[in-house]
Amino acid sequence: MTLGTEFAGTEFASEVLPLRAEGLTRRFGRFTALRSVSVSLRQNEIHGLIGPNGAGKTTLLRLLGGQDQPERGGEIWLSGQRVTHRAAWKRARLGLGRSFQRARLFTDMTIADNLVLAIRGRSFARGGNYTSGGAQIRQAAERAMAEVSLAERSNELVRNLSHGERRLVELAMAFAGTADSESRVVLLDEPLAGLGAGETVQATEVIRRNKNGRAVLMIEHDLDAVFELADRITVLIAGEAVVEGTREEVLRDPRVRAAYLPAGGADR
Amino acid sequence: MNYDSLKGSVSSKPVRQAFSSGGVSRQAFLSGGVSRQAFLSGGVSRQAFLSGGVSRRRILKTGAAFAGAALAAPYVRRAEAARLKVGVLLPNSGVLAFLGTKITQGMELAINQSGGLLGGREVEWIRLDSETDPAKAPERTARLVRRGCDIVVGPVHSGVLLGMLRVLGGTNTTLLIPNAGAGAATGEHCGENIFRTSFSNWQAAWPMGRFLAQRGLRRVTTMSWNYAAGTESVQGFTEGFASLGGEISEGILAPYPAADFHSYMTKLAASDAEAIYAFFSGASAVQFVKQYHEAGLRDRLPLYGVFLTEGTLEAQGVAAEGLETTMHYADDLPFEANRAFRSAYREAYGVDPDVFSVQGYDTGALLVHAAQAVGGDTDDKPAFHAALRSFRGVSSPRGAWHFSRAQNPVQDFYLRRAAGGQNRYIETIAQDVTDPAQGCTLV
Amino acid sequence: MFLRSATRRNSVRQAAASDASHESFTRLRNLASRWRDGPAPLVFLLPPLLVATWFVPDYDLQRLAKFLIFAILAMGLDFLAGRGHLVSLGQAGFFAIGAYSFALLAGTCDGEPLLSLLLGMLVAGLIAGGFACLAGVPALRTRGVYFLMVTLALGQMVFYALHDIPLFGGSDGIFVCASPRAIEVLSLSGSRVYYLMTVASFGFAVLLFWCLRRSFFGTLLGASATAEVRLAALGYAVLPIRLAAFTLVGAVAGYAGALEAMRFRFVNPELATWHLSGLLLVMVILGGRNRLWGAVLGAALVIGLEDLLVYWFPDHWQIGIGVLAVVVALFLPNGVLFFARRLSFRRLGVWLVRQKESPLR
Amino acid sequence: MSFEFLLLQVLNGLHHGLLLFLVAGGLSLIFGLLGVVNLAHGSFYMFGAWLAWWASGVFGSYWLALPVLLVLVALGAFGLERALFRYIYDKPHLVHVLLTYGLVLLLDEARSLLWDDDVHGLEAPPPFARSLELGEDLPDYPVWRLVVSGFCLLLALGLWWLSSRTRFGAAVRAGVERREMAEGLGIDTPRLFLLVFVLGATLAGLAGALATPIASVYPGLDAQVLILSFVVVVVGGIGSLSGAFFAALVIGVADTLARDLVPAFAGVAVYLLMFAALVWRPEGVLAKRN
Repeated sequence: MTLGTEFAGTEFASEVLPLRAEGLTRRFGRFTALRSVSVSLRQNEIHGLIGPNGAGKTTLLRLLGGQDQPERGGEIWLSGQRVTHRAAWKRARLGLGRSFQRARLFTDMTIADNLVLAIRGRSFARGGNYTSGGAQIRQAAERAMAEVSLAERSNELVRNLSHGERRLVELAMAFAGTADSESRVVLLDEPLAGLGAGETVQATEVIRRNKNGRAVLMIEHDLDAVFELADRITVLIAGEAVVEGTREEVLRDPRVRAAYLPAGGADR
Repeated sequence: MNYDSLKGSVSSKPVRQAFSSGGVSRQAFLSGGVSRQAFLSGGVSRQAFLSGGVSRRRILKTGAAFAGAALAAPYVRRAEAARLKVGVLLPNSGVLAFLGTKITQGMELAINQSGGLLGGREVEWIRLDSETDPAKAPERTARLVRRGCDIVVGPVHSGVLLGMLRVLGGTNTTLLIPNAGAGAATGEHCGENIFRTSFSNWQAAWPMGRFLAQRGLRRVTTMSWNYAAGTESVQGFTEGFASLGGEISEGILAPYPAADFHSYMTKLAASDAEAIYAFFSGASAVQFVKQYHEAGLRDRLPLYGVFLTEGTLEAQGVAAEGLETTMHYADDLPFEANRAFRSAYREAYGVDPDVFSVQGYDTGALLVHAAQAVGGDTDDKPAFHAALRSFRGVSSPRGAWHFSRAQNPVQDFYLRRAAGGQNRYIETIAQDVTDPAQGCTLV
Repeated sequence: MFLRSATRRNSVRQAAASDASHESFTRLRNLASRWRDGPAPLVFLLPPLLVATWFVPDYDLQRLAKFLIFAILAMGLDFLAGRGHLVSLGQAGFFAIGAYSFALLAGTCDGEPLLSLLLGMLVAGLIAGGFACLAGVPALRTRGVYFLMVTLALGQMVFYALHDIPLFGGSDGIFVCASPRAIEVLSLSGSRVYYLMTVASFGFAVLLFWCLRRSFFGTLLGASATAEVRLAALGYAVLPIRLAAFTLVGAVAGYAGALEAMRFRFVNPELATWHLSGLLLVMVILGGRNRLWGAVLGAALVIGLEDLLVYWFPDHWQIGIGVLAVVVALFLPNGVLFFARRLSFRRLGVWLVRQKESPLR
Repeated sequence: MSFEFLLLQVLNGLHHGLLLFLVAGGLSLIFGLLGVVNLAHGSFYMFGAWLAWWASGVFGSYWLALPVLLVLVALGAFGLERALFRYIYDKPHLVHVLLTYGLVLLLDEARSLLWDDDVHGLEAPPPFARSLELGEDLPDYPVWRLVVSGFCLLLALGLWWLSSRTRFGAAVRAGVERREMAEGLGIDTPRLFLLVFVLGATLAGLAGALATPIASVYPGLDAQVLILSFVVVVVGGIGSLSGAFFAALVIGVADTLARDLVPAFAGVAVYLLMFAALVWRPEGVLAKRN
């Protein structure tokens, strides 16, 4: 257990964590999707969130992103501010970016327009009005498109893109931002799902490159990518955070091996 | 695009059929959309019909004005014809449609009986559906005026009447109202050009009020829909009843349209009045009378009313037996004119006439009389209106009547009892009743 | 979209470079549709409408005024339902609120100075907008078919309020006292001045909705329709965007109501029936959704057809409108403008084949 | 306001509500399962009523006319579904409103061409043509209203049994929850949609036929019942029969009492109730929270 997590609960934590959540519970009727899960992200770190299907990963992300509300007692802090019951758009303005499991993009608009909307949404948070900073935003948009090598098709309607390309646009939107509208905390919901080999490599590179200056929480089933990218990993099994720690600690933990990794599968 | 030429070609085909069938059948007249075809059998000469085509020069002039207009306006401007254009705005759809039909039949019969001409001129009927929609009334009326009608007949519903008055008030287009009883038409919005051949809501209820007071009743409950005609009728009844010491124990106004009256029957059953006065028409009259009968209130709380049994006896059946109402007409009025009218009507249409047929018939007779008096020159409005005012309705099925200064009929009102599908005459309870016409400048 | 300047510079360069492949065809089509979506057609429509003031007889001017009023209403509904997927079945309610507010505010019965009339109409629009805002806050919490039902309830509430409350003159309606004073210098009678006001209002409405569609606000409204959760996750509060649109369109409907109140100087509760709201939807769908000129085309077709049918078949004119609605619903769900835009035989074949999965879902 | 008076008013309200349930129940299923905003549902009620009057005249007895008219309404609904509705299930609600708006106009014209625009009455059928005396200052209560209320209750029970105890019912409820899931489980949805559409329309026609002896037939019959049944469907929760049942009773009583106690605002009150229900609990005030 590294220094950060021991002092997480107390006031004088060494530095304010970009995102911290304590005791998040969510019940749907009699079924408990999450039972008092705590997670905290650190600056310049990628935090993997893995677990079998139905473990509550997406539910956790919806609670952190503001798309859903936790049961009483759960708390969420975003760079030190309590946001447990804040609406999603308020959290976005505090620098929270996210991508969605099922790509939800503005299909009637071009790629460029989607990106500009994403950037402008966060830049508006710092008092910039709709029209100012047009040039700055456009450059940021072009930079983001270049990163996912879609720059030359910026006028293409998103409706005409393939599934893989749409995932890349989602990724670009999560990380895009001008100097004052950087997303400081990014939640990624299976960013690599359904990508071709080349696209997976590209996406992984994008995530790694955008790690600095941000705290990233990534849900992913592709364990190779997770173990390659993630600095810390939390394992969710049946709604509970069973293990949390660095790559090595997680691999050594017997519960993870029993519940998740088939015998012999993990000693790569 | 100008529909003028199109209209010419399309409409002539049905007309030829109607024309070739040796006379204009009732269906052709009622389908009415084809305005140019005369509806009378005798007077249609082939030459007059063909010469009425559209002159080329007129098409070009109007076509130019419309070149850019996005809206295709069916713009029928024809060379002046000897025909007398009469506009008709009655309902063909909705709850009051059957009244429109009866009025049209009565009017047609009257004009047919006098040779089919008005002051020697053939008549060109231009019919539009009022849809019983007051919001469309001004537009439809303006369209009739636009088509060159200087005489307009209609409407049935009082809301539509107010819309018509808005367009025709203060103009020299003559308006003949065959049914709508709103007091305003011969009250604050009366005018030289506005004549009514039916009755005002006040006029029909006032005699019933006096009659019940004379019969010795002291406390009566009133009930009607919560709309202009209803409130005016109740007010007329109250004035008549109170003038002889009667007292209204409760005034119930049902939100319009009410289909189920049974909850009101519960209220009426508990009322301490000696009788009830009700004003409903059409479908609501059927529902109210039937449900009143089923509630067994007929003996406990005698029901009197106006318009409750007009044209609805067949639908009400046994529930309406013995119901006493007042109206300016009874089916078996002992006048010779009434007997002649009823046999002619039954022979022409195969159905018995009702009060709406009578009002249509009188409107037709009024037109024939006035057109004859001015020799067909209805454009000379003062003379035409004077001729209309001089109408004495001597041969009217409802008995002689004439116009008051506010140009609303001054007529006798009869007590009738519903028996065997007819409103049977009992006695004449009020003679030469005149509508007070408050606020009318003519009075 | 709002990013126009960047993409235009971009597209010109690319159009030259890339071959006549699918991209350039799409771009040319986008440019053409952008022209069609812009106010340019006004240049062809306004002059004849203005000239008509002096040549066309009063009755037909009044009918043109009716078309212009319904075009304004339909454009508003198209911005709401076409762009924002907020399908409202109660627009006639705000139309009637505007008409009645104007009727009750109207001053003396003889001719009114233009300014006080204009003020009266704007106030009527504000009142209707106020109601739209008040009702919108709760109503916009619902989505899809529930929103349709909420607006139906709103429209019916306005109808029964106007019908039953004595202040509003019951089912027979009220006479309106206001009408524009004649302008002798242009030899224009009161009713022709009124017609000019309607043409001017129509012109402003076209410009207003053109700007709205191009604005960032318009883009956000469109975005809230296609991916609402995503928009929220990007930092935009969705409810205020929709509320602003609902209020604005309600105010425009109220302003159009004031114009209608002055047409015959008579208002009646029937202005608020759901049949009128239904007819407005027919106009929007018939013309072509999410197109600036779709709604205007729809209004012209429906009103022109209704006028013709009522005149030629007074007994059974409803059949015409009924058949029109059914045919458009089954075969032209994207409206006439969509069909016209794609009218080439090769495309016709493609369209007929692809009719099963229509692009609008 | 004596107690019996209130009791009788509530009874009237329940009668009004039960009749409303027949129309709203079918509409709710069509709305919930087929996802179709069916403005033409009132026309089935109207045709049921007019056919009842016409067939009673032709066959001389109401009891003979009833089965005939139900078959005719069912055939009409079958034809409409096959010809028009099955093409618009996957289209947006805007298209539904447009199609059914046109249908309302066409069906009204068909009624005007088939019969006429007059008002026609119909006597209650022989064994139930009398009224029950309830006491001195209470109106007699027509037996036919009790028969109709009883019949509607029976139908409600039948529908509840059909919905909760039969495979057909399970398929319908599954379809309402998740249409794609239902298709996945091998439910032949086109046939199911057809059956539900015809069932809903026939129920509305039956309601019209039952109401004829009370309200008689006249043009414009469809509009009166249509909007009120939408209120019931929405308050009860779209697609839920039990919701529609309780909502119909509540609204029937509320509408009856409001007309009596506060006439000027009766019309507004019903729609205020609908507005509030939609805003407070969009998926239906009575629906179970999932």
